Amino acid sequence: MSKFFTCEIVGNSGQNANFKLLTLQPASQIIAPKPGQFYMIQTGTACDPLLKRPFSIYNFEQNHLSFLYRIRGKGTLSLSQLREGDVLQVIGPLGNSYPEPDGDFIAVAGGIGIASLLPLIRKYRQRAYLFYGAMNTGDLVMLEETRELAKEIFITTDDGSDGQKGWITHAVKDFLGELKIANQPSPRRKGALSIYACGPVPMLKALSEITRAAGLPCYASMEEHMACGIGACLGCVVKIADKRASLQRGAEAAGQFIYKRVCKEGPIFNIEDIVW
Amino acid sequence: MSKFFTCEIVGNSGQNANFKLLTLQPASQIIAPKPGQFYMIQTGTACDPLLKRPFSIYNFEQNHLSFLYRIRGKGTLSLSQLREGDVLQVIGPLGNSYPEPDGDFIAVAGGIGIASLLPLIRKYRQRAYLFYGAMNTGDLVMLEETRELAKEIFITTDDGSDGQKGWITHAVKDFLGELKIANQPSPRRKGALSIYACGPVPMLKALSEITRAAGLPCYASMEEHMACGIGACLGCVVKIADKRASLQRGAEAAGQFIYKRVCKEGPIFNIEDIVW
Amino acid sequence: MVKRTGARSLSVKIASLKLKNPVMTASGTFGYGEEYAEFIDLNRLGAIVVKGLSITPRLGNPTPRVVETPAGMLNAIGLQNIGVKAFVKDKLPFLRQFKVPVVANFFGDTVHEYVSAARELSKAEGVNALEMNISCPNKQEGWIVFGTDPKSMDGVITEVRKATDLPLIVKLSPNVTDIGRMARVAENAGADALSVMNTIRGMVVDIRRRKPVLANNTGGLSGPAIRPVAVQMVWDTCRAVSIPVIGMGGIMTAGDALEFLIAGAVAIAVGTANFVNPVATLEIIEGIEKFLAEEGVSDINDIIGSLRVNE
Amino acid sequence: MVKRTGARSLSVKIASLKLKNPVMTASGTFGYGEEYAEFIDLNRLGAIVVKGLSITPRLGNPTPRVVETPAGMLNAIGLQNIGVKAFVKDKLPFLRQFKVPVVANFFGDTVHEYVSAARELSKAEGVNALEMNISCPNKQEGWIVFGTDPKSMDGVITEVRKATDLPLIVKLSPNVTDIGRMARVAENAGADALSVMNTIRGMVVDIRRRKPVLANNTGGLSGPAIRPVAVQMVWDTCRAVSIPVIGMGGIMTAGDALEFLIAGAVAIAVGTANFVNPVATLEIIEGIEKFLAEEGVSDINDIIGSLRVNE
Ligand SMILES: Cc1cc2nc3c(=O)[nH]c(=O)nc-3n(C[C@H](O)[C@H](O)[C@H](O)COP(=O)(O)OP(=O)(O)OC[C@H]3O[C@@H](n4cnc5c(N)ncnc54)[C@H](O)[C@@H]3O)c2cc1C
Ligand SMILES: Cc1cc2nc3c(=O)[nH]c(=O)nc-3n(C[C@H](O)[C@H](O)[C@H](O)COP(=O)(O)OP(=O)(O)OC[C@H]3O[C@@H](n4cnc5c(N)ncnc54)[C@H](O)[C@@H]3O)c2cc1C
Ligand SMILES: Cc1cc2nc3c(=O)[nH]c(=O)nc-3n(C[C@H](O)[C@H](O)[C@H](O)COP(=O)(O)O)c2cc1C
Ligand SMILES: Cc1cc2nc3c(=O)[nH]c(=O)nc-3n(C[C@H](O)[C@H](O)[C@H](O)COP(=O)(O)O)c2cc1C
Ligand code: FES
Ligand code: FES
Repeated sequence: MSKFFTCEIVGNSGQNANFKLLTLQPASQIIAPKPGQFYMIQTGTACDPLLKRPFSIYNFEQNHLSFLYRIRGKGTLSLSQLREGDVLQVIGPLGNSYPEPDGDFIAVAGGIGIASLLPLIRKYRQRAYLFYGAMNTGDLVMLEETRELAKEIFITTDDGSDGQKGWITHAVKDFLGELKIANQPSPRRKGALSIYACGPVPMLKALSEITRAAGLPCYASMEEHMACGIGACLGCVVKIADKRASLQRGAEAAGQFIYKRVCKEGPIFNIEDIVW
Repeated sequence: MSKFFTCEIVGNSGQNANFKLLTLQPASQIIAPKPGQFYMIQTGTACDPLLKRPFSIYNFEQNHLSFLYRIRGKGTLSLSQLREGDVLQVIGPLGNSYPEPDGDFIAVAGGIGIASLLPLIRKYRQRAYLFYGAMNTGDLVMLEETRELAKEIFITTDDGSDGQKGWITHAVKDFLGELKIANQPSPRRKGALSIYACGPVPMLKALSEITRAAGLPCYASMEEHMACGIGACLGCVVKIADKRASLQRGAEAAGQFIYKRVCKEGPIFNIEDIVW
Repeated sequence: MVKRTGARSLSVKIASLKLKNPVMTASGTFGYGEEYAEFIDLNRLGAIVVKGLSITPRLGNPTPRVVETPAGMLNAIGLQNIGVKAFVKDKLPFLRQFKVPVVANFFGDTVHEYVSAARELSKAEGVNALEMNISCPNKQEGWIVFGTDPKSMDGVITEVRKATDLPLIVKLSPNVTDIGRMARVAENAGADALSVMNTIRGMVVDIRRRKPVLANNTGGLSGPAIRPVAVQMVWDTCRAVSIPVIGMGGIMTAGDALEFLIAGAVAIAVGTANFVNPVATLEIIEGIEKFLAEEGVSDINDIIGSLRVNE
Repeated sequence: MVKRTGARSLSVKIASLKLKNPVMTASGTFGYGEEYAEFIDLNRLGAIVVKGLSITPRLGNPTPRVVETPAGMLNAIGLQNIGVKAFVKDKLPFLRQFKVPVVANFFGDTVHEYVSAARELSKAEGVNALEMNISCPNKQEGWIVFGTDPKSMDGVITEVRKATDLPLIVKLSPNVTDIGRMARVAENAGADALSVMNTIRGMVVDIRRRKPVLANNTGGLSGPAIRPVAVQMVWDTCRAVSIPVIGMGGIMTAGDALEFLIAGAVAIAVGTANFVNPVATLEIIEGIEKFLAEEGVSDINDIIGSLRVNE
């Protein structure tokens, strides 16, 4: 089973004004993806758009792959114009996946980040507290499906058009605070409540402070411009704290970093290790 | 009514393995084309393919434009992958048109050249002797429609898989020869039997010798690589005998030429004037 | 950035030439304006730059003269043109009908031809500026391209400068190691402004026939494919000289045009895009206006050169 | 052309290096081979050229490091690499498993760094040739790019030549006025072969933020957009020198590869195409074989340099 294959488009329809769901039927048997993995998908038919674009697996059922995407620029626009019956090249599944939760867990989605988290929420049904933040109500998708899958859903929008007005990280912080007061959770219970996040960098950065303060493990799916998606171009790196350097060379080496590839060592990193 | 407009594709289906018929519904009222004119048609959705491609008008009915095209390279391949509902930019009608025939006429089509001649044959129903040459039977299209429209049809294929084996220009030559013997046409009758041709350069060149020998007027539709189609780039020129130079400067200036633009002064030229 | 409302000014200046907006046409892609008059109101353009003119008419190259490449095209028209005299007599009267500055692009095979063309064009009524195409081989110096050799370039610009009082725009070739250096040569030799850039040399091979597709073998690459190179060259040039720079190369949309303006170009020219979309120039003007409105900027000059580099 | 049947030979020679076919990988687009091993049988390649190596490891640039452009991409990876030592220790053993020549691409900031890297790599078991990337700025001479200045170029190649007995391939920069001249400098300084070409300098501007998209501001343009320029440069280079030339720049398909071979390249390298299609190299090898069969040519060497120019 090769990670490079062709697919026929069997669905490419709008979920609302901003999002589309792409469903692909691979021409051959393929490797099953794990939650958090992604695929590089062809978006045009000639040399412009040239590069494939990365999309998180949204669902895999009956050998069909589906992806939830947002039209942002040239590649996603081009993809949105393709139709059922068109054939695309796809590479995947790529990258690592969310580590298995140990009990209930918190999922923090910013905007289209929901696409990456849904397979996790779907796999561990009724175990996720989903925190879902968006610009406005039009940026929230897949809510019906999600309501069934998640244990509880907290929504915030920047403009207050749905859920609470404000940032999703505030909602997470409040929730963790209440939890502490209510349960006085032991470090072990706390450890069980791991956090998974996918969204824009400012959200992740704010979250990293909250989870550090709360002493909870947090895994974040990172985004970077990608050319290859398979580890060859070194285009997609993120700064990761160089623990070896800090250990070996002491304090003055703290803050030193190495680059890791989002497409290969990621997209999911322990949020503690990320140098913002 | 602008010559630059958008159209929705309402049909883009194969006539046989090699040819497709593209039918476009303009978004606005457009100028009616004349036989022999052409349009520049967008073939892709981003910057590759970049330039529009020239196609002769094949039919114009109920404000719908249709084009018969052959898949040759990148642009026509890309066009062939577009579907009903896709929207394209189009420029046209462009170029000059076939001069009106004065009575019956001969139409000589080489391969896809049929596309350019059909509007003429359709307009002057039952007045055309159509000579239609192709590589093989698979390269012949639209024969049913044509049989009704033309007075008589002569077919040749390079491999003899349909009609007579050989070159269409031989068939024209034979026909003109027989005509001469049968009718002893007066110069006037001859003049009435004008010839219209569209096809590859070797065919047109051979034809130019035949029509010169026969003393019959012949109008050929020429092809050249085009960038703009509207006369601006000077990419599409053909060599036209410079009569002024020959007249002014006598014999030594004979053979001199000027460049004329296929897209503007053409695509149809008096075959006598073309410098091969 | 302070958000401002009210009227937006798009007008810019290239030396003494005032343009109502920064959108010009690129030489050789707009004929002498006539062909586009049925698609757009020429009066709306910032300036019209006409097809390159030589003192005597040129036949140009045999065909194929153009071939498409990925996101671009090669051309080897061979500078076909009707000559300065016929231009002045037959084409200028048409252009004089419009209230748009006319920039006459010109070239020669020798310094003398350049000077003659510049002199004749400067006498003509309705030519508002000259654009000197120096990407031509110098017949008298072993066909070295004027624009790739600092000495030849200095020589020809110096002579042309003496022959005209019109604003003199020198159009640089990208086929050089250091465009900043060439820009300074042009500035010192008397150029009032620079156009950056001309086409990049390229070739396409017909693999079946084992021949270059273009009859001329080589051609000049234009279109979106070259845009990142052109933006870079404009930026390099703007940092090297203090005369205004006109940016061009692959501009298809207002967004593309703004890349050049932000990188420092005072105006831009639209070339290959005219072939793809005959109303491209107007869409670009409208798009720039819209951008200014969205960004709350009232004067295009506040955008020009606003690039902040990453440290 | 005489039509021949029977076995077709794809093997070519670059100096003393024998390749089973002319299809190599372009440095920086194929990692150290590992990533592609799950997509293709590396044994089928003509040669593997690894990511550029320096004597000491490099972190590379901040992100964004890549951005797409029309039919191309800009990259400013900043030559991130694990350094020669780690390459020899951790990566070469993997590559030695395959029966494919390994070409080590390397670079430096100073002549000394170039020489050290070349010397270390020449000692390593399993490195079959060196490819010297001279598109790097010279720290000791005001950051002038080695490959755009004939004197620096001559100097660094001459020194590296003394430090290695391996076939030495010099990779030329396209950002020069006259690539033929640079090619002759490299040939005279001791290069056994030339790679043509590296990326073209380019920039993309984020118009909302008024900043270059790449953290490094500028990057190198690669991909199909630059192919016509690369074919031209290969043709120019082949006419200037008598050492073999490896062609690259925008090769996506066998047809593209054949353009370079016909123009005179003895071998070709596939770069950006690997990102778009991880099996591109194999498709190209198969496509070249098919072309030879269709054309009735039994030896690829009969195709190489077969370009007939239009008069
Ligand atoms: C591992 C991973 C998983 C992703 N999963 C999803 C998903 O499930 N659904 C979804 O809608 N989007 C997802 N994205 C983001 C998606 O890849 C980008 O939106 C898309 O590549 C933008 O392409 P474009 O041509 O439309 O936009 P462009 O015109 O290229 O750019 C538009 C914007 O997208 C950013 N961008 C461009 N290219 C990339 C890239 N390769 N990676 C990241 N950002 C980029 C640019 O900085 C710019 O802000 C994912 C990204 C990564 C790295
Ligand atoms: C006035 C005119 C009317 C035409 N009418 C028709 C028609 O009705 N139906 C039809 O199928 N074809 C017609 N053609 C030809 C058609 O334009 C070309 O087949 C098409 O442009 C090829 O594009 P491509 O990208 O598929 O091929 P390319 O990959 O670009 O090239 C394939 C072949 O087409 C030739 N070619 C490329 N571009 C052009 C061009 N712009 N003009 C002419 N030849 C070119 C090339 O030399 C090559 O041999 C017409 C051409 C002209 C000039
Ligand atoms: C068909 C064609 C003809 C051209 N003729 C000229 C010319 O006569 N003089 C000149 O200075 N530049 C000429 N150019 C170059 C353009 O003016 C412009 O510099 C170049 O095409 C880059 O811009 P673009 O990518 O927007 O086309 C020509 C370009 C094309 C495509
Ligand atoms: C992401 C990336 C990294 C590259 N790194 C190197 C490098 O380390 N050394 C080098 O000599 N060339 C490097 N190159 C240049 C390529 O080897 C090649 O010369 C260029 O990309 C043109 O070929 P292409 O258009 O097929 O990609 C790199 C190119 C890309 C796209
Ligand atoms: S995208 Fe190429 S290394 Fe990650
Ligand atoms: S195609 Fe441009 S002048 Fe005819």
